[in-house]
Amino acid sequence: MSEQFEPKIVAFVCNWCTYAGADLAGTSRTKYATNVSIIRFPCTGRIDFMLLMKAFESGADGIIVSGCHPNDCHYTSGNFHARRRWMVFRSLLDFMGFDTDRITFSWVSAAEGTKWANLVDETTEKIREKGAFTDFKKLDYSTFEKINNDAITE
Amino acid sequence: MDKSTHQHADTLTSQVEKATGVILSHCYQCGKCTAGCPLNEEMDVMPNQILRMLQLELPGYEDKILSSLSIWLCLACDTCYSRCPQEVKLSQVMDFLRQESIRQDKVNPKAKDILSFHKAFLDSIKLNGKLHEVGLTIDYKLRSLNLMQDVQLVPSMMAKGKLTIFPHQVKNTKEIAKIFKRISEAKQE
Amino acid sequence: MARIGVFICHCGENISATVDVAKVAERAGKLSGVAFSVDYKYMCSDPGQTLIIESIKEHKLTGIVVAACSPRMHEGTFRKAAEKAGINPYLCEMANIREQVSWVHPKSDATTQKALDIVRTLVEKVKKNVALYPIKVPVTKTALVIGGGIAGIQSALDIANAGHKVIMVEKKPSIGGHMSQLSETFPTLDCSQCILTPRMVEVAQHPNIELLTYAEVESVSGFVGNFDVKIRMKAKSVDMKKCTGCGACSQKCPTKKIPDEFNEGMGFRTAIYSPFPQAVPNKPVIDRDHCTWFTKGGKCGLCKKICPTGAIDYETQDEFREVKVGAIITATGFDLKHADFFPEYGYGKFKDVIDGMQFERLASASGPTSGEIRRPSDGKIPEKIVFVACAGSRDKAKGIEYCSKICCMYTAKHAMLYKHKNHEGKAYVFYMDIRAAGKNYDEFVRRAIEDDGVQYIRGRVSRIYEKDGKLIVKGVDTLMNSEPVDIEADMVVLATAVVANIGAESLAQKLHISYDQHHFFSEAHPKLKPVETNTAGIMLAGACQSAKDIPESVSQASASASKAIGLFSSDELTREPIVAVVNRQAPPNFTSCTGCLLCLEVCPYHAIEKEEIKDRAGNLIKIAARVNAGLCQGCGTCVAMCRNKSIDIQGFSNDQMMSEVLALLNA
Amino acid sequence: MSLDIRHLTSDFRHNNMRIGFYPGCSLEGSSKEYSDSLFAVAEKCNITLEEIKDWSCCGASAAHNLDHDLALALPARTLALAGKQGLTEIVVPCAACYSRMATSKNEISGNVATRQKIEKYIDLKLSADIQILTVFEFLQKYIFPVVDEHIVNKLNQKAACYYGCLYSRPKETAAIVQIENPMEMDVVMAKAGATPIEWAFKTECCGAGFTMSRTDIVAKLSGKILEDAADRGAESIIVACPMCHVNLDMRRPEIKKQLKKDINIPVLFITQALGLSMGISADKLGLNKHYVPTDKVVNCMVKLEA
Repeated sequence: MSEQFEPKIVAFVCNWCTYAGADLAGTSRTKYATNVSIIRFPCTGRIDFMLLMKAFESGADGIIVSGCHPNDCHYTSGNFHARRRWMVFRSLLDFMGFDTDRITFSWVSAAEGTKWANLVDETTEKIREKGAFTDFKKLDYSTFEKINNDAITE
Repeated sequence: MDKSTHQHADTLTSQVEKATGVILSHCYQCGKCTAGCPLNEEMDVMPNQILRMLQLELPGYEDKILSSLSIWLCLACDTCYSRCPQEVKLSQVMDFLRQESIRQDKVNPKAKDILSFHKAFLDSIKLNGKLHEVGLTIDYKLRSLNLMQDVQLVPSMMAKGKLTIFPHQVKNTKEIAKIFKRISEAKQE
Repeated sequence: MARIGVFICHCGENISATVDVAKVAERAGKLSGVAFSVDYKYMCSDPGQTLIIESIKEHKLTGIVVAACSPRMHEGTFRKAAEKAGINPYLCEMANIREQVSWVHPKSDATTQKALDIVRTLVEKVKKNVALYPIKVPVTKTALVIGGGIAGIQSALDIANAGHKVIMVEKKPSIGGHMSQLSETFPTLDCSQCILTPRMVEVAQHPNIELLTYAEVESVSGFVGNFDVKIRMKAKSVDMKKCTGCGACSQKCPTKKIPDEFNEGMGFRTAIYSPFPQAVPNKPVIDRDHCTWFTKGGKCGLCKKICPTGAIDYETQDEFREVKVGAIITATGFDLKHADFFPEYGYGKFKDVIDGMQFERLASASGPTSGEIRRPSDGKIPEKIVFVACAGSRDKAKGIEYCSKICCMYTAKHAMLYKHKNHEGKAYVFYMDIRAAGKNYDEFVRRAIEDDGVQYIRGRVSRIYEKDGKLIVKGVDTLMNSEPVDIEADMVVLATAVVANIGAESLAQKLHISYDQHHFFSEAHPKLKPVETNTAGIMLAGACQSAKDIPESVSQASASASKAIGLFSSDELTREPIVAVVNRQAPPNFTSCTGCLLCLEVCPYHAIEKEEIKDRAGNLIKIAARVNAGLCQGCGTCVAMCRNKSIDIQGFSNDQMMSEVLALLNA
Repeated sequence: MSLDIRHLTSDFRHNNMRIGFYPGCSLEGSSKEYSDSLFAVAEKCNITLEEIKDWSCCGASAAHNLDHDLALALPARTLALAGKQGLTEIVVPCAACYSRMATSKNEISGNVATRQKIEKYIDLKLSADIQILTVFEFLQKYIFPVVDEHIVNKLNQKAACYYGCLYSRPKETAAIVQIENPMEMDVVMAKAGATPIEWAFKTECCGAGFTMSRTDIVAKLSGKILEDAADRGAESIIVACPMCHVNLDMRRPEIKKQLKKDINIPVLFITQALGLSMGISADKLGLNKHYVPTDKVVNCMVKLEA
């Protein structure tokens, strides 16, 4: 037990769907792994992907990004913008050889407490198998920022 | 999302969906295909009923479909498809069902004439590369045993230059036979 | 130097059973910038809140973190407590260690550690918090109602009766909308005009309602409580003040063969006309597209000569009115799919294949046949009528997948009206499903079938063609072994699809509201905000949002009105200060914003405007983005899009989020 | 009714276009007069048609019933040969051949795997894009721009233009604009001085491929078509499909039995009707090859004043 690797996973979630879904998991007393901690955003549209990079740089082993289902966004279209930026960003990461499997993109609604718990457990298991993330610490992240800024203009 | 079949493998339903690309669940049984079908009065099973049976996949339905006369009466006029609110390509489903009906040897006895004609037609092409109408007529009549039908037409047709005793042929008839052969070989594999 | 207070709640045993709260309090106390830390049984209780208030005062705290339940539960409670203690409420943050820690994890060191991690994260966030103040916006207590059908009428009357001013804009010469064209209404069969016209008159006479007919919205700017609307008043060519509505002009007008829109083309009107006898206002306008004075350059002029009050004025031009309103209710209604849409049914080709609205006019006592149902081609009373439901609705191939909702009911009504007027007549209805889910609706359809002998045949019609004065309807009965059914009918009524009004798209663009693929306006939330749009202050009423019958339209209109009345209930709107802001810098930069305006494109609320920064002489220095706090809803999509972090969102700023990430991972 | 006359170009005389011609089996046999009249009309307008060398049958009404790949491969062979011959445009006067060719071309150009499979079967390379013209598209594109100077007769009769299935459906290969009420041939007939009538059976099925195997059905379906045309006063029926012609013209005895009445409206190919208005002799147009005498059509004609 003590030998088992415990990954650090950060979840970037929107306030209206996934944060509420995680609350529901709590009120339903659904148990899940302790490895994931949530940072609350108003909307996935608000999430600057540079924060993901900052998290990896600071020692995260995996990341979850989760918001409202398509068409259910509290702000109409924020989640679509997040998805579109994620598509661009992911291909950039792929291109650079970054293991994009360490980032899980999902939709969890306010009614999906169980889905949230499963998402946490599955992601934790996946990242545990991958092991600790160290590559990124060697990189200069200011280059990322520049490329990201160009990429989002699509 | 992959919109392909929800059905289990190797049922007639899944075969139809795979071969034709038609998604059977799109049919909502309004009956417009049957209403407009020029041959609806002749059919034993109505076009929308064939789709319904394919949707339901209950035991016995496969046989009922494959041994129906309707699949052979379908003229592929596409009236159904051109008016279908759900854009179900029924004529392609029928094409496939006919082929499957032959393969499983379930051709409705009343459809033997129709099938004989199709076969005679293709044999004529296989032999000459082009359709030889006299040859076809003779071949068809032998197969269907309708020896006397249309006999009265033949002499007048010849007189009007509409039928020729000797077939037109493509230069290298073997080429056409080869196409038939390659396709039937590909099917065997 | 920050002086943060941390308050750890036990929540009875809800938290303390799995989290070592004392340890969390102790460790939190050692975090940089934390001046005070304590744990307590029930933080949300009165003594708990008092503890917080007293601690803030005693330790001169500059911010607090309450580690307890979800902020969705008690954020308001603790922010109020902070305010009572004399610090800005937005300097209070909550660490969710109940729903997201103690309830989902077992008692363990890891659980306690996670609670501590979250507390640390929020401590770092709160250090970056700044005092925020609710945004106050003044409200103009006048509503604009666009559309004078039954929905618009209901909204206008509700708002006006609540004591607020209403401006109603109707593009036609009279209000009344489609309901004024209907014969009887389902499921009660009461006469449509009898129940509608009193309402129309009430609108015209209401002291709080200003009625602008023959007018259209030209442009809209501003935001909730403060819209500026420009209205085009189309030239009527008739002075409304002088005109008495005597009707002499229409009687004498020589241009008599213009297809009458009110009778759906089944009658004629003159070039100077009032659309129908009970029109409100009941004063004519000149249709300049058909009047020979305008089409043939000054010919005729008869109406001017005979008008006893000299009200005719050929020189009037379109005028523009600019009004200020606080709320807008969009009630622009619907249309029916017309003409060549159904070639296989000969719709638009055969005179006796008509649509539902045409049938209404035939059945209406005020219609071209005075309520006798006679077919358009030869005026004969049809012995056999076929009604075709779902003509164009639920038809993917024709581009309309949705159900038009009202057709099942009005088709039953039509068949019933026909049978009531022609006892010997035969009525057949081809249908796919009967959707009669309103109060007394299914009973109504059953009455058509059981009492009036209407024949319902389940199946679609494939084709209709004309032969020897009959219409051959080729259908099928899917309930009878899918037998083909051919009917020789004298008349066919198609329940054609309900579609959005022509021009709905351009109105939506003027209003900055969204619309769906079929150009129906979109509500802000399909369940919980069904009458609001995603632009604050603009509401929807009636069939402009989706196909609706009269009771539904009226309910939604009243709901919209109540939203407007709610908005008008105070002089100022108070809004959460969680909004985006573009940074400001000293000249010569003014702002770091480069004016790329990517934010403007992604903003779902059109809350971002282009700002031109000019010097005193009026020369343009630079272009930048500016956030309209009245419209911003605080989603932050603009912030993520901004290339150089010139736009930020209060309460979830770049600084705050970055601090959270770093604090979470750097123990 | 306004019509979209597609492909209408006036500058074709300058670009020396080669126009390919695919007769198909029927035009060499039972519908020889269709081919003869088409050539006669083209000749009158100084347009040469170049037959695809060594073409083979399209598989028509039979192949698709028995084997889908065969139904694609047979027309593909001819298309490939046309490409080899350097043709970019071919006229396919037979409706069945047109439909099979268009279907084959659609399926092959829409899917690389299908294309490769079919190329393997026919052992020929398919060229990129060959335009397939129906007879009325050909008339509109090449004959219409010059036809006025050649028209010397007014047909002067009510004509029922019959399109049948294969030009109208399925929508993927339809050669007409208004599927339920096509006007392409009506336009040609108006040019020829006839009065095209409105009728209800323009695109109903005639029984097509059942001409031999189920004559009873053909008689029933074709009978309805003839009856409607007759009821509406048609003096001729105009077709552009050999199968329709056979069913409507040759099957009169069976139709008579079915309808219990004799309908003797002649059935003309569109090229024959247009040819008559251009002053081409009835013999040259093959009018003598019909079962139903066509004298009435010829007798109705009025010479136009020069």
